[in-house]
Amino acid sequence: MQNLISWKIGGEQGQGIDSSGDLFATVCNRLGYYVYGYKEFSSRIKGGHSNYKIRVGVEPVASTSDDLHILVAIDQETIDRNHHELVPGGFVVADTAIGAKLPEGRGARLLEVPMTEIANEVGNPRVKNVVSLGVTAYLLGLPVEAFADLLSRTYGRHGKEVVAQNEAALQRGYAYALEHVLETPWKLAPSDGKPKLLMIGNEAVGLGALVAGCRVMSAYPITPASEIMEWLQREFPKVGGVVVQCEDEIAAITMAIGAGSAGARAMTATAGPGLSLMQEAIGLAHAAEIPVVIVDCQRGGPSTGMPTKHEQSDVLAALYGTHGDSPRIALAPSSAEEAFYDTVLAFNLADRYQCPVFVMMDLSLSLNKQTVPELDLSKVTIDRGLIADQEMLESSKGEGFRRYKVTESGISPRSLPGQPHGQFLATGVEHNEFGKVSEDPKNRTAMMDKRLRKVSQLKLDGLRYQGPEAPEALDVLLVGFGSTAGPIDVARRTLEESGIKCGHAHVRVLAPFPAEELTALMKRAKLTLVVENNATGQLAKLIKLFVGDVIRAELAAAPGKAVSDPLVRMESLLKYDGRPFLPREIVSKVQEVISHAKAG
Amino acid sequence: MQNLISWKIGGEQGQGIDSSGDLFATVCNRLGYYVYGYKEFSSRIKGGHSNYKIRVGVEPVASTSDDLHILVAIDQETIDRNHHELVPGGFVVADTAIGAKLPEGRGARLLEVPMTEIANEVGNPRVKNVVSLGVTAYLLGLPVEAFADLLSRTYGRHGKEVVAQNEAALQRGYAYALEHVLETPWKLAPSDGKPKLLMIGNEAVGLGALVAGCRVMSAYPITPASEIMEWLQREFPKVGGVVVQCEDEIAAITMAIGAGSAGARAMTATAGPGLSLMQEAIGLAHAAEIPVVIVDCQRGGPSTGMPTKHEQSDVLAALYGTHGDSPRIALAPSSAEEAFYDTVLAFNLADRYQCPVFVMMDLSLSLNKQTVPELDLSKVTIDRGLIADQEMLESSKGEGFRRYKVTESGISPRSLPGQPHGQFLATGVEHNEFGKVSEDPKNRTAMMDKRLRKVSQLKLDGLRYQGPEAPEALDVLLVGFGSTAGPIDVARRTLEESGIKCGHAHVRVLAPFPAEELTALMKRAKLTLVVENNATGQLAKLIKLFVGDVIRAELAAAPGKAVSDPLVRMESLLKYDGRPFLPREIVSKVQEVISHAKAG
Amino acid sequence: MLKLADYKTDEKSWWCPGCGDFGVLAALQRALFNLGKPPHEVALIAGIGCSGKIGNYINCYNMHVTHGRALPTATGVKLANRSLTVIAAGGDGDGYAIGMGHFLHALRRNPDITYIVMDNHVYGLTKGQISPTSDLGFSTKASPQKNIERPVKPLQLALAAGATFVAQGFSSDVKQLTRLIEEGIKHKGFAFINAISPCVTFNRVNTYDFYRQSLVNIEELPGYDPRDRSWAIRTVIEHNELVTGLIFQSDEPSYEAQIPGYREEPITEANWEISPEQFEEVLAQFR
Amino acid sequence: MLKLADYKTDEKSWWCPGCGDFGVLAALQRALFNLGKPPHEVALIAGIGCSGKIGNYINCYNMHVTHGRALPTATGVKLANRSLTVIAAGGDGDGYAIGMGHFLHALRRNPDITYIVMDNHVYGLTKGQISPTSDLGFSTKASPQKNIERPVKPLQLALAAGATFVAQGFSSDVKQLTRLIEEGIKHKGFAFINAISPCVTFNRVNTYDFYRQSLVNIEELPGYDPRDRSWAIRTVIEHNELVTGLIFQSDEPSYEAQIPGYREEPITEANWEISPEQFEEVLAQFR
Ligand SMILES: Cc1ncc(C[n+]2csc(CCOP(=O)(O)OP(=O)(O)O)c2C)c(N)n1
Ligand SMILES: Cc1ncc(C[n+]2csc(CCOP(=O)(O)OP(=O)(O)O)c2C)c(N)n1
Ligand code: SF4
Ligand code: SF4
Ligand SMILES: [Mg+2]
Ligand SMILES: [Mg+2]
Repeated sequence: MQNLISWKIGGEQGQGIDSSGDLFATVCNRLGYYVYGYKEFSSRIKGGHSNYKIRVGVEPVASTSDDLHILVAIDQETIDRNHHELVPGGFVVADTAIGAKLPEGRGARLLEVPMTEIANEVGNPRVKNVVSLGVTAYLLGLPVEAFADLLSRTYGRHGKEVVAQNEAALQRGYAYALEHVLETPWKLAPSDGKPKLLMIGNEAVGLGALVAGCRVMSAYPITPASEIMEWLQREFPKVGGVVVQCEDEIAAITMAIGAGSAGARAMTATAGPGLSLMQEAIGLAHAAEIPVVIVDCQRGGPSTGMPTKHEQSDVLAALYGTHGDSPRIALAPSSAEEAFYDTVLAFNLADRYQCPVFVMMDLSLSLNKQTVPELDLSKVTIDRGLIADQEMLESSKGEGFRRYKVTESGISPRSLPGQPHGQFLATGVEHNEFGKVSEDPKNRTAMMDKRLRKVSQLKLDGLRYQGPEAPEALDVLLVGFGSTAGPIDVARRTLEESGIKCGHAHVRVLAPFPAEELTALMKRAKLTLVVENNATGQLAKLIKLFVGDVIRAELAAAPGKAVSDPLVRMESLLKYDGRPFLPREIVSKVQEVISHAKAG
Repeated sequence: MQNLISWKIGGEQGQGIDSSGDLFATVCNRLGYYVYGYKEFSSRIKGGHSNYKIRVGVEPVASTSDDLHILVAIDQETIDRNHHELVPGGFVVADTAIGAKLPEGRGARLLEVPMTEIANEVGNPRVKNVVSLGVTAYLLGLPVEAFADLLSRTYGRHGKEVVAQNEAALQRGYAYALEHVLETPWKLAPSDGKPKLLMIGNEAVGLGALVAGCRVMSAYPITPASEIMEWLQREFPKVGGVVVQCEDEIAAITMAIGAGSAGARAMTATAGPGLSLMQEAIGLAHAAEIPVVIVDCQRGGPSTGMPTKHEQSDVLAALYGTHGDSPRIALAPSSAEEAFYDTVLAFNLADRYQCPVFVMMDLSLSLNKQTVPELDLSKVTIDRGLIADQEMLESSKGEGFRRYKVTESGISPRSLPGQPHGQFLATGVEHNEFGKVSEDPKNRTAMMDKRLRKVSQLKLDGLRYQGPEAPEALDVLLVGFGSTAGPIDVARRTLEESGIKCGHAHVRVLAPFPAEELTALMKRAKLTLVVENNATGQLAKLIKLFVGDVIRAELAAAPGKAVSDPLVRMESLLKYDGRPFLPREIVSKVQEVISHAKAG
Repeated sequence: MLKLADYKTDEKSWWCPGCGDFGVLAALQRALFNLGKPPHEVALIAGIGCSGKIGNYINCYNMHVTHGRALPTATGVKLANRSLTVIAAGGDGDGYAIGMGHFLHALRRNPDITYIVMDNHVYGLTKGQISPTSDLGFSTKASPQKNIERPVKPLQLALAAGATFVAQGFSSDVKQLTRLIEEGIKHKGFAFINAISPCVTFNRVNTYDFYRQSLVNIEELPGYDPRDRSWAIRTVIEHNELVTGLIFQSDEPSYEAQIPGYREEPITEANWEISPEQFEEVLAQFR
Repeated sequence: MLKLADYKTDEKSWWCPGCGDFGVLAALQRALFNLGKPPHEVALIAGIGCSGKIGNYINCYNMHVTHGRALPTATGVKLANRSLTVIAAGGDGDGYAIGMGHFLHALRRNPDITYIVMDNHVYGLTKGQISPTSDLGFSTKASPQKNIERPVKPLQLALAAGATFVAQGFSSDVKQLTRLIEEGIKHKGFAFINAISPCVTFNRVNTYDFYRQSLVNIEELPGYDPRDRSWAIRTVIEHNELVTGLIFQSDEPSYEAQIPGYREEPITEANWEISPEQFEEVLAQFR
């Protein structure tokens, strides 16, 4: 019995790879397993190899895996491209019709199933893939009824006949496997049976926005962000919200800013190219102190880059991309679950700090289906921050309302259109406390300081650590953000099993950066390895800056003392070929740097 | 006799402040003096206090000054706002008609001149300011004929009568001063008499573009960049070039990219808001390897900010603002002279490295009139970089032209539309050597590395140092970029006079950053002070990153040795109120940090 | 009791004496007053330009956004709080150069917003470059080359883009302009008003005098029917856009009237909390 | 000798079988061949979308730019080297949503470029969202809410914006489309061709069949005169844009023809060096 298996289906785009994978993932999730899906697809609509790998386990999994136990191959290309992942004893389930050839030497087994034939026999050539699900059910020891159930739910609206055809294909596949496979080593151990949710990160963001009270969403379609708009288009009519598909990203962000300034909770979602186009308006939201939530689903850059490929390379653009001095708040969830709560948090921060707040997603996180434990609505609160009450506004009657009052926290109560006596000018031009344009040097400095102060005082729980507890020394500290959490986590466990003391610090807030927390961990480590999906080490740059500041402050405070600088013992593992990390890539890099450090 | 004096004229916008200042500056420049002008104006067309300060010296000056010798006041507001700058013995030249009052205690002298009366008498109320120029000529001991000459050249096209009125006003002013001022302490020492040019930085950029062979300029008006477009509109018709005033900045940059890809030398010029809008297209030029020069004239940000005020806060946006990994080349001239040569260099770098190249200006540099020594056309060469010749293209006939060939330098010869057999696809999507879209992971990594390699191998003379030569230790090293060169230079001399060993490292290339050179200088210094006009220390951040990298590499290479980190002894002097630095502000900050360091 | 003075601010004007924008400001203030819209229920979203400074001089909820983006921002304001009277304003550069895309999309989207373009055929704030409505051959100190781009025709474009309300006023006829703005605000949908507003500093061609001599009041054309789109198109072309008055109006549903599930109660006033039951219903799709 | 095959590449197509874009590609290749334009003298600048991939399949100098920016880029190419045949291409989203501003400004600027929009009333590449030309009420999986924004009318807009060449073709009538593209390339100025190009994957409404039944060949309308702008406007409105053929053409000077000092010789071929004498002449203004 296995605690963890990997299953993959591959074929041409448009051959039902997605829907078959989704079906399998949903069944496993409903059976109480933890599921993590990973699609490989290209920027085209039909044709081209595409595959969908699903990891299923009895414990949480948040990474695609190095290996593969069952490969469902709709065509020979799928075998050629993917067989190297197969473990010894793994199965290739292939349609007899394709005359599959399995390269030697993997120790995997080719199971030819007359999928086309069966599909034709049950009277619907489109149910070919369903036959493979029946086979899968047998191979993993999963109840075939669970699949049947879901099929009837999914295809119910297509009529009884279609449902019956699907069910027949499923059962025939199961029967075929039962007959031709004597024993299967890949039976899954029982799950914890707890109810679970299965969703992609983008749906989690949508869900978070919904419960956070967001009711205006303006966006422009772009991979891999479009699902957020799509999902909200389905849900908002029920709660009176509005989704506007705008003419471009500049309209999208400014519309959200307009809605935010009028007092709604508003958001936009985009990917790199859209982020670049939004830069000017982001500065406006900062300068005029208008709450807005911006979700950036990172993909392969720069420029149009690799639209359907994973990357984490928009960090610096999000933090420093608009002209002028304009510090950011940017959250970086690492799972769909966190994406849900972080989206809620983003709206609260935007209202409390009256500024744009980023939720930095990445393609793997945005699009990979994953199991989410039950979400706790009671943890969701809506905090609107400082809004002026009528009394405050009445009292400002003579001189006008000081919307941009210089306060100690930098935050000033805001009035909302419709509130009597709250009128003011919200502007991206430098302004005085009333919002009126001012070029006075003293006022300018005060206003800049006010805006900088807001963010510099913000303290968030910006780091999640797993590994040996202090004061134990670490052989290596792995640092990452976003969806690398899964592969880093798997790698850390593997390393620990091999006797290496390994910690994992996952940066949950990119700005303001959790420098003190990270410095403390880095000091405990002989080596720090920053693991990220980009080519120039953008997270590493932030660490150099902000951990550097902490270290330098310590050095300055204790000039005599020898403070050793953990940044000197920091290395980067960068991957920017469009694929997420495999755990073993991290493991071998760690082994390499450790042995190198020992040798050196 | 004085080597250096400061003169200022002030009044309401629209009252001829600009033209009077320009006249005065031009006369001094033609007389062989070094001139530096500084205008204070606001983002409105008429009305509002504006003033124009001009520093005149027998040696180069590139800074506005702390003090003031002669103040020409068109209204009382000018006196109220500016009298505190006056040195003892300075003059306030005011129109008798305004009944000027001079606050006590400055030791300055009020010289009332019947400017309006004289102007009316000579028959043209508009020549009022010219009277003050006559007074000025006397006070500074300048030949009044030089003024008369220029006036007749300037107003020649308005007819003889206007010229005569101007001349009369000038002479009457001179005569009045001669009669009422017995002696003036502010007579200027003789100049070196060498011919000089007087221009604003934006004109120098235009001039550089012209001689560099730029023939396509597309832009959208914005302060303080518009003069570049305006100037080229005047000059390009003579050389067959074209200036397009586009519908927006996105059109401007993409049009320049189109022209660049077709083989012309093309540029755009903008300020912060335009830069933010161009971010997406900048990534395109990088990814598709298309030469284009982008001039960014920095002004007060973020958002619309302070459009007519000086700032240096677009550095991070220029370097990191587009999504994805896209390293930059960015030059930072610090004078009009350098702006000329750097613009030429920018075009050569853009062609050699086939990428966007920034010329980072700032408002003071863009708009302040300054003396430029004779420019040397023989230093200007046009280097087109690698362009495929017909032989190379013919030989690629069968398989197609490998426009993006992976080479050691990262640079690949390019073909230009019109060249037979050179056809390829230029795209911002990740592509293979032929430019065809490719999602192959190996190709992706190779292409990213190729693009990164181009810039990382580039070595430019990125730093200019002035001060005590090595191995002498420095009490303080001042570091800046852009137009702070002037005030820092003045401050450095002042400090040296007071016995402080002071060096000045001016960063001339922001990317790739001259880290080694700066590290070496910082190591010699007890303290480094980074002087910049922004609120978050953008140059300091670059220093922390890149000098940090150098130091860490040294530490890693010599683990035992105690390498002391000069970054720990680095402080920042930030000014972001819209005004450029005054030398004395730098001097007192240095005195403060030095005494603090001694005490601490 | 509302007074006209309630719409004024004590901010000193940054406009040049004689600027056409004064007339537009006066007309807008008067229209709001005539309609009895209290200042706190009015949101004015202005672009960047001399024109964009209008928000400095009118007492209401003001936004002064990035150049060219008044319309999407105003749409966002309206969607968030549909009970507000939402006005967007800006210059010809703001609206027809950098903002052109948003202009045409707002027209077809038809949100209940009134959009006033203060059209002076020049870029005022940046000191006198040509603008998209500048005449052929127009040049200035800042744009020394004669304009070779044929001017944008805002009225024809609006009509072609599906406008439901098109009017043109002249800043020195404050009375007519006031009425047009009032009509525009009352119109349930996107009301587009091109307000000819001479720049006395940088435009020596399209002056008050020029307009006084060339503008024709469309409402005085015999039998003119602003409900007839093709008549409107014809007339505007015939007069080379030099008409004033209400040019076209039609009754198509506004954007807000068609959003699925959108409510009468403004979003800003709704209860945003999701009940556990609602939440469970939504979660069902993920099970 | 030029062959039609010279315009082809061996790149495997990324388009869905049956996609309308195949017809547009074929027409473009054929038009270039018919006009005898050698591949190296042709520059094709395409936007982002399924349509934008056209540059993968045609042998010439290709650019594939950012979404919506084909036109300003193409203008830059033309200005740099006016001897090139410059074609811009893209989708309805690319051209009429994000690229709308550039479209209208290119029309009034009138550079000698041929612009082909592959109009499928949907966003193909991003998997089927509504586009600016989508019908009212149109919805898809990716855009589950019915479209409430009235569709952009490209032909009417172009006519209102001062177009000098407006045509519409249908990708399954390759013969007519080829001729229109040829005419467009020959036109000395901006030639706009809306090419109806059905998306067989995401648009189940605007199908080949729908167009076969509803398109009218404007050239077959009795006496139709494409030189008569108001006739063109009237006809296009009357047929709700469902016409094919050459709709309008006029002889106004191209942008390049009017640029002061611009030369016959392409910029890319000129000598860029400034002589010491020229330099001294320029410097005089600074003395
Ligand atoms: C993105 C951006 N580009 C350019 C500018 C500079 N700018 C300010 S106002 C303006 C145009 C003004 O013209 P118009 O819209 O006609 O307004 P007017 O001043 O004539 O009322 C420009 C180009 C800017 N603020 N932002
Ligand atoms: C700035 C930017 N925003 C969004 C996208 C995503 N995107 C790619 S193609 C496209 C629209 C495609 O529609 P259309 O232009 O009609 O082309 P089609 O695929 O239908 O041919 C979008 C929104 C992008 N690439 N860049
Ligand atoms: S410059 Fe022109 S538009 Fe601007 S305020 Fe003056 S007159 Fe008005
Ligand atoms: S999705 Fe539509 S537009 Fe795109 S290639 Fe397929 S059929 Fe053509
Ligand atoms: Mg204007
Ligand atoms: Mg389309």
